[in-house]
Amino acid sequence: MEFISFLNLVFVAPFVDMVSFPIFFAEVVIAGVLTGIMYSLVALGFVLIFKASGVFNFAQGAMVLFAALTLVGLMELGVPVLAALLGAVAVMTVLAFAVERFMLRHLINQDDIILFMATIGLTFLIQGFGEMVWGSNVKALDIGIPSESFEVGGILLNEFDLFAAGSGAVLVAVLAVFFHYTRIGRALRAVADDHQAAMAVGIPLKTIWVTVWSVAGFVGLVAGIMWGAKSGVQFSLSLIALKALPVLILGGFTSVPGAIVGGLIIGVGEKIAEIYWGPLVGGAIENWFAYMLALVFLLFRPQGLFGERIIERV
Amino acid sequence: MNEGQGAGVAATAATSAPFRPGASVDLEFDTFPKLLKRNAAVRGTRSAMREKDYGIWQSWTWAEVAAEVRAIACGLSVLGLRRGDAVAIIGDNRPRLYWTIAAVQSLGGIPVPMYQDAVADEMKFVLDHAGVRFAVVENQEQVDKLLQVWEDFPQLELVVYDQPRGLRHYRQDFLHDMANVLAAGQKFDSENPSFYDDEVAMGVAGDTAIMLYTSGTTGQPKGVVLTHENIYLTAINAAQQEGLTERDESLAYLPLAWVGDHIFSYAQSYVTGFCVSCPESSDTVLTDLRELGPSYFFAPPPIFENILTTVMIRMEDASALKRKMFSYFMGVARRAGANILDREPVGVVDRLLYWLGGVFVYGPLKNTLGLSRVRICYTAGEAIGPDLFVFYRSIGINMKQLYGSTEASVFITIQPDGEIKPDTVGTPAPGVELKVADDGEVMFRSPGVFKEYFKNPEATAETKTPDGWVHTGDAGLIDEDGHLKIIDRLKDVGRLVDGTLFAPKYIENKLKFFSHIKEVVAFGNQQKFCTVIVNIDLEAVGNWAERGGITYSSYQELAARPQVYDLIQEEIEQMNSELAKEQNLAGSQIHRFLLLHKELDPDDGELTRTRKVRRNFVAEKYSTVIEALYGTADHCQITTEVTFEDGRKGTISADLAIRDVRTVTAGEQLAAE
Amino acid sequence: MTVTEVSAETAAQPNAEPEGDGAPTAAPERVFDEVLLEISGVSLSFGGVVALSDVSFDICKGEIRAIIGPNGAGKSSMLNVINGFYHPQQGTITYKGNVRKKMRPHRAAAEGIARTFQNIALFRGMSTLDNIMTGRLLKMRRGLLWQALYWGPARDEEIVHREFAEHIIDFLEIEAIRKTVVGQLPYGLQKRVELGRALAAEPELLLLDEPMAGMNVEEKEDMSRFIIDVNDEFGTTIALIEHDMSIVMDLSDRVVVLDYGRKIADGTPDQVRANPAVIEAYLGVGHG
Amino acid sequence: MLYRETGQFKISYAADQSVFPIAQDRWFIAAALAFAFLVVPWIANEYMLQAVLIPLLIFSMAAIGLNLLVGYAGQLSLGTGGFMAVGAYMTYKLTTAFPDLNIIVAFLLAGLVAAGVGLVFGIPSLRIKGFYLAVATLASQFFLLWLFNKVAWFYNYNSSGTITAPPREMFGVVVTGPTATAEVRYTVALSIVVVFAIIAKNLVRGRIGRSWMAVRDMDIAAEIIGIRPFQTKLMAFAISSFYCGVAGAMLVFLWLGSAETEAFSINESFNVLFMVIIGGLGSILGSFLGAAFIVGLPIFLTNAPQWFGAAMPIDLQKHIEIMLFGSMIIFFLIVEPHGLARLWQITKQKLRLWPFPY
Repeated sequence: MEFISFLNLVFVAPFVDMVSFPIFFAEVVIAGVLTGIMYSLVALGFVLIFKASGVFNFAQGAMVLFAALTLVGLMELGVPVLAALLGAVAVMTVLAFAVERFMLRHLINQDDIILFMATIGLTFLIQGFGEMVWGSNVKALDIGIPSESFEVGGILLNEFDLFAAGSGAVLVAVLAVFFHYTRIGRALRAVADDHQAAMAVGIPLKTIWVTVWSVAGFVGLVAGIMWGAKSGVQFSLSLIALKALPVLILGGFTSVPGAIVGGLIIGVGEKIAEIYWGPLVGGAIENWFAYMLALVFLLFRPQGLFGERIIERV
Repeated sequence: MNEGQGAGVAATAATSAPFRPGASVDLEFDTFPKLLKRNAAVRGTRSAMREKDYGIWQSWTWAEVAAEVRAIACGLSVLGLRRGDAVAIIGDNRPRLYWTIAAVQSLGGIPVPMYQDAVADEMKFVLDHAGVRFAVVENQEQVDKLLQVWEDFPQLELVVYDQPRGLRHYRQDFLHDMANVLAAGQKFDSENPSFYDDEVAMGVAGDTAIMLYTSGTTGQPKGVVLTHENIYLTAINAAQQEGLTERDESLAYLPLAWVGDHIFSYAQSYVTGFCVSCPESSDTVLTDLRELGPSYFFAPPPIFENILTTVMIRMEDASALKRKMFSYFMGVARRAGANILDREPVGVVDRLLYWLGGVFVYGPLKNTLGLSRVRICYTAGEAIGPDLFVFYRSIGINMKQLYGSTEASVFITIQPDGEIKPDTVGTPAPGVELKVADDGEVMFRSPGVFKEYFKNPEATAETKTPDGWVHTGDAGLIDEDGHLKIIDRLKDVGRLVDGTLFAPKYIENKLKFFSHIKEVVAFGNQQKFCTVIVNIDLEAVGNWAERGGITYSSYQELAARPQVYDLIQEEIEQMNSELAKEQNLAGSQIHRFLLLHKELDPDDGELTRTRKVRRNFVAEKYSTVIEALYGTADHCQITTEVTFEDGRKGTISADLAIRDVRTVTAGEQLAAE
Repeated sequence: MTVTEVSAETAAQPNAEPEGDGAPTAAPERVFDEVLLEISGVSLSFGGVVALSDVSFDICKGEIRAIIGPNGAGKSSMLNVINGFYHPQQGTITYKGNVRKKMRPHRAAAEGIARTFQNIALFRGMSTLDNIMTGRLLKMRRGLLWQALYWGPARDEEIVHREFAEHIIDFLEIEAIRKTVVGQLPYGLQKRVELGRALAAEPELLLLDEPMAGMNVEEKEDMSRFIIDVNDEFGTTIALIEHDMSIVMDLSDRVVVLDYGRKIADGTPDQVRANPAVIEAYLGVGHG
Repeated sequence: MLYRETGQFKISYAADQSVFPIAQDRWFIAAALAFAFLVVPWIANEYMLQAVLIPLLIFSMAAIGLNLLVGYAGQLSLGTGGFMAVGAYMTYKLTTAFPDLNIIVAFLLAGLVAAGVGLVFGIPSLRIKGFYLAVATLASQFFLLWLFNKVAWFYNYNSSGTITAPPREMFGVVVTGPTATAEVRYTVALSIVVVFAIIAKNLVRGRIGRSWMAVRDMDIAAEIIGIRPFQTKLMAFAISSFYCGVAGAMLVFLWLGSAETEAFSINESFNVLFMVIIGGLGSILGSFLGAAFIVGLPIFLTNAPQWFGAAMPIDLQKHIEIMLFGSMIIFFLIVEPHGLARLWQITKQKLRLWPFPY
């Protein structure tokens, strides 16, 4: 008897709920989509760097935090929003130069795992530095994004979320243009395929790295603004990186569309799971659900959503 | 140095050295098979032999060795070996070949070890002369060589090989796998348990123990017949003088056919019971040496020289600090090392510094070379450079020169502990009587004196006097302390046309002590002045050239470089000035030289297998060069035949530069001083 | 250059050919009648790319069988099919009388098929000895607990296999590099170690994918000698891919020729050499 | 220089394959062990034991476990904290349910449970490799911590949600709980670590270790010589998790005394991974060196300013410490990416060849 009711709770009731309250369900889905876009933004930074240099940049989360901290810090000093934005972009570019000069350059030809470890070290370094300069207390970020709620067809929407979704879309579009229509963008794509080929194009690896880290820093800044405006700029921002990881395995480490679609799937999936199944097990399953989802997915499609099928050769 | 040569003016009462009586034969164990049985009985569980094989040092105790030898002997007798039969033994240093020697001796046969690197044609003479019936060889390589000349030797009946690799499809019925021989021997032994013991008991001290062919710098090799008594007494006399015990360790890596190896790696082991180890392969001798760490070690001077050269080259690449430290402590060693080794008084500060040097340099150095446990280290075969000799002694290796010959079962003189002089070869070994004849020739009489040259009574009579004295053919003299000093081969000592003494070997050795010079042949007999043909040392000069930015792609190219000529000329001039100080030899300074375009090579017959120069052969082969040396031209054209490593023959020709060298006259010398 | 100098001459001696110089060795007639492996009608394609189409041939016990063909002829794919790395869409493989369907490579290894690779596939972080020992892994049985203690049976087992590995090291004359990490070895030696690893498994069928690629003449001669010796001493059946025709013709008992994934000839070296289709494939318009 | 190997020749394979074939190494290890067991407990003070040595040992244990997986079998894992938590919570459950159970036995049983959990989370390694697998292992980290947080059964429904080490005795001596002295806990930890380090060494030099390394170096070739990659990887996950589980149990029971899931957070996973990489992948010795480095560095950074008499605000000091930690790791990876063990190997090789450079 208990078993039947358990089956009911797990396999029937949640779906009944979904159908019974479609508007609520729609709100959940939309909330998921919006979170998903945020995830995508962070994941995008990972993908850019991984694609161009094969480095699994664990410090992307820290870069998000650092960018947001810089922006808030500059604004707190009385710098106007636009100037502060430019300042933050400049700081992220300087960071990219420093990373290339002091870290990547010395680690050429090392194993992937060594580079990966170095970016974890970088995470500590950036975090420590950011908090030393800007302090470690929670800061509110207000760059004037409206956050009024309104209703469409009975569904409650928030301007802020729409704005976030919009900027995410714009960012992706800009990146697409950048990759397809600029020389350096094309070189970056070439690098992803073959380092030698990229050299042949005539763009030094150094330039490519600095560029891609700068762009990743910029993407991090956008993500930082979104997350920061929503929940304040604080240490926990850097943990968002951890949420972006399942997005990556789902979407593939090298695929920009993968990062976006993966982000949406994870965002929506985790919201639905949390709302409809979470209470069954005491809640707070958001922390791991994304991973489990990605894992189960991987078992059936190891190359990820957009990866190519790997033919093993000997 | 010159009295010996002084046309017999010195004394008819030829200078004779102190005589110390040696041991006598233990009648119960007067042959090596009997000694083996004794060892199996008294130290049966001690290691007798080791071989690095399959990655570890496979070991055999004396009891196991005795059993193996017994089985091989029985197996050979099953195959038809009878008393007095000659058995050729060909191969690298492998335990089974050493055991075969003992097995053949057990049956009263005559083991004839042969150089494993000789080509088939070179083997012919010995196989024929010794009347070899059986051959026990290491592997396919040796089998193939024998098969090449098989048809020429009807008396050669069968071949036993140790390693069957590659021989599976050889169908000849006279080829036998050692494993089968052993099995047959064990079977025979179990059926005739007293056979082996009876055979061994039949042996007596006067029986021929072994026959060793001397390579000989001229003419055909001669088969030196040595009895059990010869070898036994010589081995035990030297062992007693040096205090060898069963706890010593030695590495057998020199050719089996060489008398030294037979004494050091076989006879002395059987006499004292120490363990002999064989290296894994010729490529790994240095590694194996380092692992094993022998306490009793022998090597001819070229090997020590190569080791030192490697040491110096490796040190060149060390950091500046290490180089400084190395040269500082080597200085300390030169100052104090030899004295400490000789137990002479040394100041406290030097003693302390030497101890420090031991921690930082000498100890690790000896360790990396594999010489840190060496208690007795012999060198012989030719003169060793004083620098070289002093180097090893100063870092605490008890290196000693000895003088010996196949005809003496090795030992004639040994440098006694505490009385080491770099330019002498020591005092007579126990049981050896020594004298210098009127014409300056060194002669000796000892229990080790060979029985005869096999099937060559004339040569025997020429070499051995009826009362047992043996002509060494070396010119030498005995100094006031009773130490023997060797100058040259007697027959090579000549005169310039003006009558000046010319000792080519002496000059050659002096030049060879320069690390850049590998081989020298000096000419001057019945000429107006002396000249030399020089082989540079490819490794040392090559290194020097690399540091100086001189490029080259081959030996020939390097040897033709003017800078290299300059280098060698400088060294020859340095020797000239040293020579000028020696009254009788000042006249034999070098006037002209050239660097040969190829390395002298045993495969081309220019060197013996023990790497001694065949003077007459070289003189004949390079007669055009020699003519040019005594002409006036500053270069000469030459074409020579060479044998490549793969056995093919070819010719190379070259245009060789000839240089004049500055000589020092007595007057200049005085002015200089 | 030091002590070895004295004995270097040993190594320098010309290694006379066993059959050479009128030595009265009669080369035994090589007859093979027991089929070890039979490939029949095998086709393999990746997506639209056809690698093998309807290939049939057999390998007899004890022979040296060469698979030759121009680049891209499907030779490596053939080896991959034999040792279970690729699964053909059509056709059957009969090994030791058992018709095989799908089989994972480790099963093939357990059945006695070992191989080497065109691009050396050694375990670069391990020593020569350890690499060869991995070839013995299949024969090792002791469980986790014994392994953890490294005592008693586990140690005995380890020693037994070490001894075997040492025999292979001796056989291939690689004593001096026993404990060298293979990543640091020159190419020719790596090839030799890889052969050693395959031999360690005591295979019945040994697949060699271009064992002499990239070697100099001397190394090729050495490798040929090892291949002959392996066949001779252990009676191992060998299937090899090789480009150097003179070596293939010398070594092998029978040759199968592939071109564009199809078999175009099969027979003794002499027959193959005379086959017009083969001449066409090699001399005709090259494809890569 | 200190090595004098001449004459240390091996006449059996057993001797040739011993862990320390060089006599000097054997003497050194014997001396070090004697010192650690007999001298340290007498001379080390409470701070030294509690703040330095005990965590060093515990993290060495975890690092050995992770090194087996990452360094030997080549499977990158970020879930160490989760497996350590399994060990800690299982020990807690076992020892509270069966108070008479020997605490060491409880550790081992908990380790076995951790091994089982590791086995399950190793299943993705069938299909995925490298970073994909690393990210997948994060699932275990988050899921397990969530589980121990949410399911009150694991902490016996107590209100605080923490697990606390109860006093347990061995041979009449209290080894866990508030009354256990640091000396006793140190000795117990040392014994466990020594035994398991030896076991790890035995595993990696035998059949299992060679299978792992084969899969690590080239999994396709490994499969073709007859290794079953999946079983091999799963075994690595299980054994690695066992070590981590025991380390987690030791962490709570021999060091902290009580803990929440926070003690096993993702940061701990990274810390252990740092230890493995800085110590040296594929080296048991490296695991110890790495643990010493990572445990010692913060202590050094905290104390160093005081030695120079420099005082600074606590939070600034904390930030500088984090920065330095990050920079040192980057610096170290640049200088010696193969870790302290390689550095030691190079030094040792130099000492063996002394005075020659090669």
